[in-house]
Amino acid sequence: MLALPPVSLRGQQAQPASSAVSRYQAPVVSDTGDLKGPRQPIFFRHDIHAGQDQIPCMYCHYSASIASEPGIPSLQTCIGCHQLVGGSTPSHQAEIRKVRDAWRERKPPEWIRIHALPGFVRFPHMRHIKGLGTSLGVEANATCATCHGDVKTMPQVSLVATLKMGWCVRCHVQNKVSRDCSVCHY
Amino acid sequence: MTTHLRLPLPKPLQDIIHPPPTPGVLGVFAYLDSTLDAIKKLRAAGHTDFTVYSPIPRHEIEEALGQSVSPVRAFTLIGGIAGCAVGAWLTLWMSYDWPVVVGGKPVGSIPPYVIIMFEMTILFGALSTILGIVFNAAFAARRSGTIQYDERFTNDRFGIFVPADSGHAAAIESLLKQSGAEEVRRG
Amino acid sequence: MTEPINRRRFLKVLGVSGAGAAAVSACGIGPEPTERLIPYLIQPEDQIPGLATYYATTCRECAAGCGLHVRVREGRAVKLEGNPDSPINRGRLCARGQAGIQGLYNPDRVARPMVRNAGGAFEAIDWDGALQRLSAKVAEARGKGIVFLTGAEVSTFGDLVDEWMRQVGGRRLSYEAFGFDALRAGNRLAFGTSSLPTYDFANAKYVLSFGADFLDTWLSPVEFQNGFSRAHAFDGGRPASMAKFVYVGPRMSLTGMNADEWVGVRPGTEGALALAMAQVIVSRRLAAVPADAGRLSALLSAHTPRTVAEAIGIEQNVIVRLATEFANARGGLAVAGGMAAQYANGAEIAAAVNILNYVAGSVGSLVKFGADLAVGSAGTFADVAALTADMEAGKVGLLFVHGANPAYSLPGKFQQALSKVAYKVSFSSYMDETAAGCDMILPDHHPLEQWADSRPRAGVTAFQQPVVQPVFDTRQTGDVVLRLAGRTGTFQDYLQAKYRTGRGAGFDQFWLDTLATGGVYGDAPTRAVRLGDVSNLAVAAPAAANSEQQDVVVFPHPVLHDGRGANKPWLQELPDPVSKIAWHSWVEVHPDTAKAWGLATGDFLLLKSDFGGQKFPVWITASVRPDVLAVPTGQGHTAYGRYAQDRSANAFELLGVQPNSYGGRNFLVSASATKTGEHRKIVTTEGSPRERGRGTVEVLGVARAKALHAGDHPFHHEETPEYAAEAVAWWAEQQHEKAELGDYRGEQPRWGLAIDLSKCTGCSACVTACYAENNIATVGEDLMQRGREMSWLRLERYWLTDEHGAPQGAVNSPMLCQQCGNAPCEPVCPVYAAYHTPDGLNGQVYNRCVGTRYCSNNCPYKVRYFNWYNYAEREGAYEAWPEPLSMLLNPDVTVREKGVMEKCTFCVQRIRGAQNQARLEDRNVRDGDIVTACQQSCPSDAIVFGDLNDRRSRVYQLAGNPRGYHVLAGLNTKPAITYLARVVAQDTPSHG
Amino acid sequence: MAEHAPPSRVTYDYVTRTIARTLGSPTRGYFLLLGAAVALLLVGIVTLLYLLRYGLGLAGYSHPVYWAVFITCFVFWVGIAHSGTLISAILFLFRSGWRTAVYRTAEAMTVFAVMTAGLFPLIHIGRQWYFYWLIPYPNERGLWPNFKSPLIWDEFAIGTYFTVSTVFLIMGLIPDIAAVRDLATGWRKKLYALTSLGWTGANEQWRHYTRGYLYLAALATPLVLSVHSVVSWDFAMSIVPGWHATLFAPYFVAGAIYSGVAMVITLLVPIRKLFHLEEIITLHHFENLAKLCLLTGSIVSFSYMTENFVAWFSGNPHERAAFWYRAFGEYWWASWTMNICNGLLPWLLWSKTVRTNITALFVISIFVNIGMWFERYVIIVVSLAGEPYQPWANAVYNPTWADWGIMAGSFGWFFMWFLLFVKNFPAVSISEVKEVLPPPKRQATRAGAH
Repeated sequence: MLALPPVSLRGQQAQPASSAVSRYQAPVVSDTGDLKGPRQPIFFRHDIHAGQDQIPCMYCHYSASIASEPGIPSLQTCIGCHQLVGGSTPSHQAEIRKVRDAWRERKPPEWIRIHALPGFVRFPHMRHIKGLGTSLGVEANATCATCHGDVKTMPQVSLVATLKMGWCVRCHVQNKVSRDCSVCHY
Repeated sequence: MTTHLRLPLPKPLQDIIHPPPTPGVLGVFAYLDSTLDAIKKLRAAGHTDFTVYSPIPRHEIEEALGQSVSPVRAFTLIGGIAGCAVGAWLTLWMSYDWPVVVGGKPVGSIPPYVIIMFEMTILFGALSTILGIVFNAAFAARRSGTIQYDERFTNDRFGIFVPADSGHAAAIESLLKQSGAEEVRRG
Repeated sequence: MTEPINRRRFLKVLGVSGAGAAAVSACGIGPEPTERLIPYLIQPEDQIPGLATYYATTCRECAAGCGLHVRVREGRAVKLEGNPDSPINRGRLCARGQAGIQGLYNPDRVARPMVRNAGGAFEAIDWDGALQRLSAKVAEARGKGIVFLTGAEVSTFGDLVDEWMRQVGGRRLSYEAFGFDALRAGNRLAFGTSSLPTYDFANAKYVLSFGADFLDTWLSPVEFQNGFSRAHAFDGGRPASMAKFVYVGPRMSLTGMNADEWVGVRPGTEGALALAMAQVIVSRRLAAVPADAGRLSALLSAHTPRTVAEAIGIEQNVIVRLATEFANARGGLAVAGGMAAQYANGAEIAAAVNILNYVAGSVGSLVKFGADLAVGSAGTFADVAALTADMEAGKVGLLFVHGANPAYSLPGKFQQALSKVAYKVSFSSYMDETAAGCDMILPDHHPLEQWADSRPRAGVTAFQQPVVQPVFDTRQTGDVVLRLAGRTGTFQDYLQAKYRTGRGAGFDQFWLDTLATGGVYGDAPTRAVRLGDVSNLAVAAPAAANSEQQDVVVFPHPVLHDGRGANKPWLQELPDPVSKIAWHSWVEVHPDTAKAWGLATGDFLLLKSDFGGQKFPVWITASVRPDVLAVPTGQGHTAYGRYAQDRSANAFELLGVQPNSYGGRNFLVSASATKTGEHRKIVTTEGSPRERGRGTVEVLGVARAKALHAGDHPFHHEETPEYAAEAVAWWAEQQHEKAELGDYRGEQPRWGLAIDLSKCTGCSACVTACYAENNIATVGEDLMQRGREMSWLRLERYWLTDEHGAPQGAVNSPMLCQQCGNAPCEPVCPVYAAYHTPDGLNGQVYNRCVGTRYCSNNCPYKVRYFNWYNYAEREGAYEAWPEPLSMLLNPDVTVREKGVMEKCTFCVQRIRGAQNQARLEDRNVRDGDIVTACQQSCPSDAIVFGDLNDRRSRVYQLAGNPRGYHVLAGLNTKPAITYLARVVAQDTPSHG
Repeated sequence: MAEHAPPSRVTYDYVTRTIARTLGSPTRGYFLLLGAAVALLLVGIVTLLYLLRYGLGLAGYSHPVYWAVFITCFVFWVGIAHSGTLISAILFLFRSGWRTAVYRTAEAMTVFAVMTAGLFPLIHIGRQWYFYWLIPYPNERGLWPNFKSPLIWDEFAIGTYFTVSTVFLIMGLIPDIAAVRDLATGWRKKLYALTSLGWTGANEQWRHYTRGYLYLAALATPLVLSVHSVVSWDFAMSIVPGWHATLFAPYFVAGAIYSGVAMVITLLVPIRKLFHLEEIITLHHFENLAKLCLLTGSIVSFSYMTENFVAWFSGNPHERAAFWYRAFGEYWWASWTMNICNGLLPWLLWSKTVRTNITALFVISIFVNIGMWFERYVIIVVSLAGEPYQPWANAVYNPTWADWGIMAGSFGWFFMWFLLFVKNFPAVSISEVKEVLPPPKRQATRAGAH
């Protein structure tokens, strides 16, 4: 319990499977006004990263498969690539510049939370990825979509599920897993 | 000279609560026995469709009119049974919809549910009884139309209204008079 | 454990994005989800969001030096647990240790360096400015007397300070309010060595304590309790178990209350008793007496039972009996300390006890010189008294105080002296009495934030490493000293340099291993000692107090100790194990005395000694001698933060500041006691002190217990007649057949506890552990007075009495939710907030609870607690976690809202955690995977958790123990907790 | 007006007018009473706001006393609510004539008492804003209440009782409202015309009305008995010694009627005086009420004895401890108040002189009310405080301003409604009082009612 293996390795495990997915072209977003979901401090495009570039979810949200919290990728993770990747179009460059500035000023961006559960609910991510992965027989990326929607095609992430109890319970019943209260509430 | 308060109401209600006026003769009686006397005479004369007003229910009047027992009881019975069923369904279905064990008791344990069933029986029974009364009374009102009425009937006077067109009115007036009506009105 | 340098870097970075850590883990704190997510700048390798990381370090709440495992979530320390690798506490931890984390996140910490301005008020100053100013002061104070006062510091830091003091021509003193001067003097008298040996309780066959409170405050409580419970518990550590324990002293302490027999001798006559016993042993050849014992004959012949019995105040046949039992046990261990070592003749008493051990042949086997305890080398009280005098005389130009609070334990006197010192500097993390009297405060890191080591005992070196980024703008005193000494590098470098010598290339590996295990653990060879010349040992007791004067015993509070615990709400709210009083101090008065003086519990008694006077509310108890009054220390602070300040009275006020013959301090004073007429409602959790035979606790005589065979059921008293009981059982079974969930038949686990009352000492470590693990709110004095305390786990202390009704120890029964199979609380809940989980717990769904409180009314164990107010409300009247205290909240446990019921659920968050982990590894949960907080902390291993459906589990074995019983079994609640009856030495135990 | 002088002063007309007079323009005294009631209600409301903001901690609760004054008041008011339906329904089925003069007051009292009682479960729960979770309504989470919990039985019983007794009251009112409608003028005439639902007293109306009323009475009778039995099971179903007794249902029902009748007396005495109804509500009525008191009172005191006897006879240490504590523990004063007020005082009613002495009856009824409040206090608070299972958890509970504030509010709430009622609707049944009078006849036979 004292020593923990470097987790980024585990995160990679999802990678090969995802390469099976056919190549996806992220659209050029001219008007961001009519996109669903809240406007983030940096216009981070999941559709480009996860969809077009096919970066597995677990690359950035590495702890999701081993811990209850998915975690927000540290700025270091972004810079890791964006030290070199500067962006193709001016609009992209502008956003990437924000990342670099943040890194320089050592001031991480304050993302607006989209998927939030009340304080009295426990949602162990690893357990769901594990469970869904085994039952659906799909690799981790697809399991994420069950709750977070097809982020791969979302220029701006928005809530696709209500995240209300009834929604959770329905899924639990369908997948024949316990709906005992103390599984989530304690 | 009816005292009914006229309220603007939607069409169907309007007809039920304020039906068109019915022509007829109204007799006002001071005494119960004279009222009964008049009733007997009227029935003898072959009148059936007349209305008797009284400040209190008197079984003599009912007897004289020879009314059948009110159908309200049917409502009570049906309501009661329905209530009991609803109670049973409510408790059992809800228990098994999301089964939870408490205190090592079975998920659907009948003894406690009997209480709910009982209460629902009473509740539904009572409500449908009211429904029955209102329905029947309103139906009666609808049938007899708007008829003459006197404010004293809720105080200390008895009254009989006999619907009649102008042709028969005179005969009825005299009949009521001789059986002791202190006042007879035509309308 | 990953490479430490990286972790240091992470800790720095985390400081920048500390809010992020809080935010990420905030789903668990407060009912509302967080709005913004602030990521780490750099992800620390060993910090995974949602996973706890454990760091090994050392507890510095007392000098014992127990090893710690600190549970860290997202950069916040959330729980302290014992380090299993440490030979001292073997993975256990006492209440004081648990509460250390409340010192770390204490809202009243000194947040930044302070200096007294012209107006005499403290004002903030930056570190560089402060240090410049200070080095100037040091320069000008050279020659004028520089003194560095520390707590018990046997460590590299101590060495560094010594070095520096030599450099600037000053001297270092170490001060502990409750020193062990008498023991050291006694050892010098008896064996010519002033070092403190270690005591092997685990292998003792008979324990005889002369006032030594080795379970609560004496030397190394956790270690000793662990050992003691092995020796004393029935079928504990070894086959021939159940060593009898006799306690000698004027009052019954936490330790005394665990004794099989209490010998309430006259204060100061313990030595005479010891010698008389030795005399019996020698004269009757009860033991293989060492050859050189002949030199004792003169001394012993002067102390025959006949001659001393009168003075001691007990019959001589008792003395003979004790001596016989002690010697025949072949492995009797006698220890002197606590009160006995705090009389004017404490040294002689200690020596006498040494002699008793010596003639019984225990010295060398159970009393091991060589593995000496660090506290043995601390300064004596005399040194401090001398210092005070010097300060008075203006012989001290510059005073540094670190890790000690003499202004509190030497009230008045020291403060005056302090004012005479030209310039004084405090390194305290809190604004305590001493710091308040200083000119400059340079707040030290909390022990959990700093690098350090300590040598609690010869052969053992315990390491401290920072487990969190400093909460405030504090600086490690080691760094400050290095800077002042004009040396480069940090204290960390200094420390590493010390251990690098002679290791060369192997150092890095050594360092990693050490940090992982928490220290270097070795055994020091036992050193043989020879009996010195004791022929003219004078153990005579001091003259008894005259008629209008009263003997007043001032004893260390088992939880607040010398007052250092008073600023931690967990400890303030934790009822004293004996009196069950919390949040204020008291004076113990014997019922007879109370009757004579017309006192009722709660009346104030004004105690006036020659040195000072204080008022204490009376607690009437038979656990103290009629001719003695006893008051605890720890309360009555004039500073030290919101939780400690202006609370009740400071018992140190009664004590003198003159060292006695052996350079110790007298804790027995004679004082006048007068009833003031004032009255208060004492804050106690005690309802009825008598168990009244209601089947809450069961007690067996040792003979009867030994006669039990597997399968016996000595406690089968159903309240219902047999036929009815059968009917009920049958009905219950029918019910279970029909049950669809919560199947008790083995497909599902049935979590259960076994609690061995013959091991439980009532030390209350489990209570604090429960507070820490489950985010239980502390409600404060007012609400506790109204019975609003929330402790899910409470310790019920029921007196055991002898045939005369005088208490002979007590049975302590930890009472927590029994997780009944047929739980009365469940069916009455209208919304299923209380229900039965498939794995046999009484689930309590906080967010479903509407607060009808019916469940609590229907709970025969009364272990459900209601949130009367919103204890989590920011700035609320009853806020339990004022910033930054809220950082220690456990993110895995919901913080309960106003108006909901809460209770123990066997640390369900740990159960689910283990299940998740097991699922992740495609296996089942193994026995021992899940350890509840109470079980983890219990120093005497009295609590065992596990699956009752698993026939191989420990708890299953224990549940089948013939001593096992269920509380209120007659109610057919089918509890999941099996209590194992307390076993006592006398054969006809009466508890009533 | 009638040409023939009535045989006695009390004619149909006299009855109508005397009772209608009670609806006359209110006096200053009436407004003072109403003002007092509203003031009390405001106290309650303010207290409630405090409770909502800061939490139930403001009340005197202390572990293990988790139910106290609020639930005491709840049971008290439910109890009060019982005599109404009893008098109107059961005595109706028994065709006892004397009920006609008093049953309207009793029924009104019932309705308002239930309204009051119903508030307490809402006030006393920890998270009042979630009270609706006790109602089985379809929700997104798919959760339902626990029908095994006596509290849910309560909810259904009280709910049903409130509905049925309200309906019952209104039913009885209709002919009377019609009567006053025909005397009233101005806005009141409009009001009554509306509320009388076009009642004329036609034979068709009477025909269904009388039948329906009979069945309602028949339904209400078992309901009365069930409601307080259910309330008693809140306690009897638990395992708390002092609560857990099979005796509870009949014991509580008797107690409820007892307190209810006492309250009826307490209310009727001033009404009779203020509205000059001496001719209609006669000593005869009071004596009958007193007899009812005596009967139920005796049942209650017998239950007390039984409880204690069983506690001793069972040999169960916890039961014994509980009842010993009740009599001689910290709360001895409460239990002895209860014993004296409910057990001893009513025995005065054996003497006819007391039964027929209005003042005496009034005083006794007040004491019975006090006694019955304390009975609930003793049962609830003392049984919990004396906690015999875990001697360690004993505690003494003391009410605070919050407890008293809410209790005061409940009285204000009750009396406000009651006062408004008696001024705006006939507090004595007009038609039914007439029913027991001899009907006017031409041959002046003194037949009287058949």
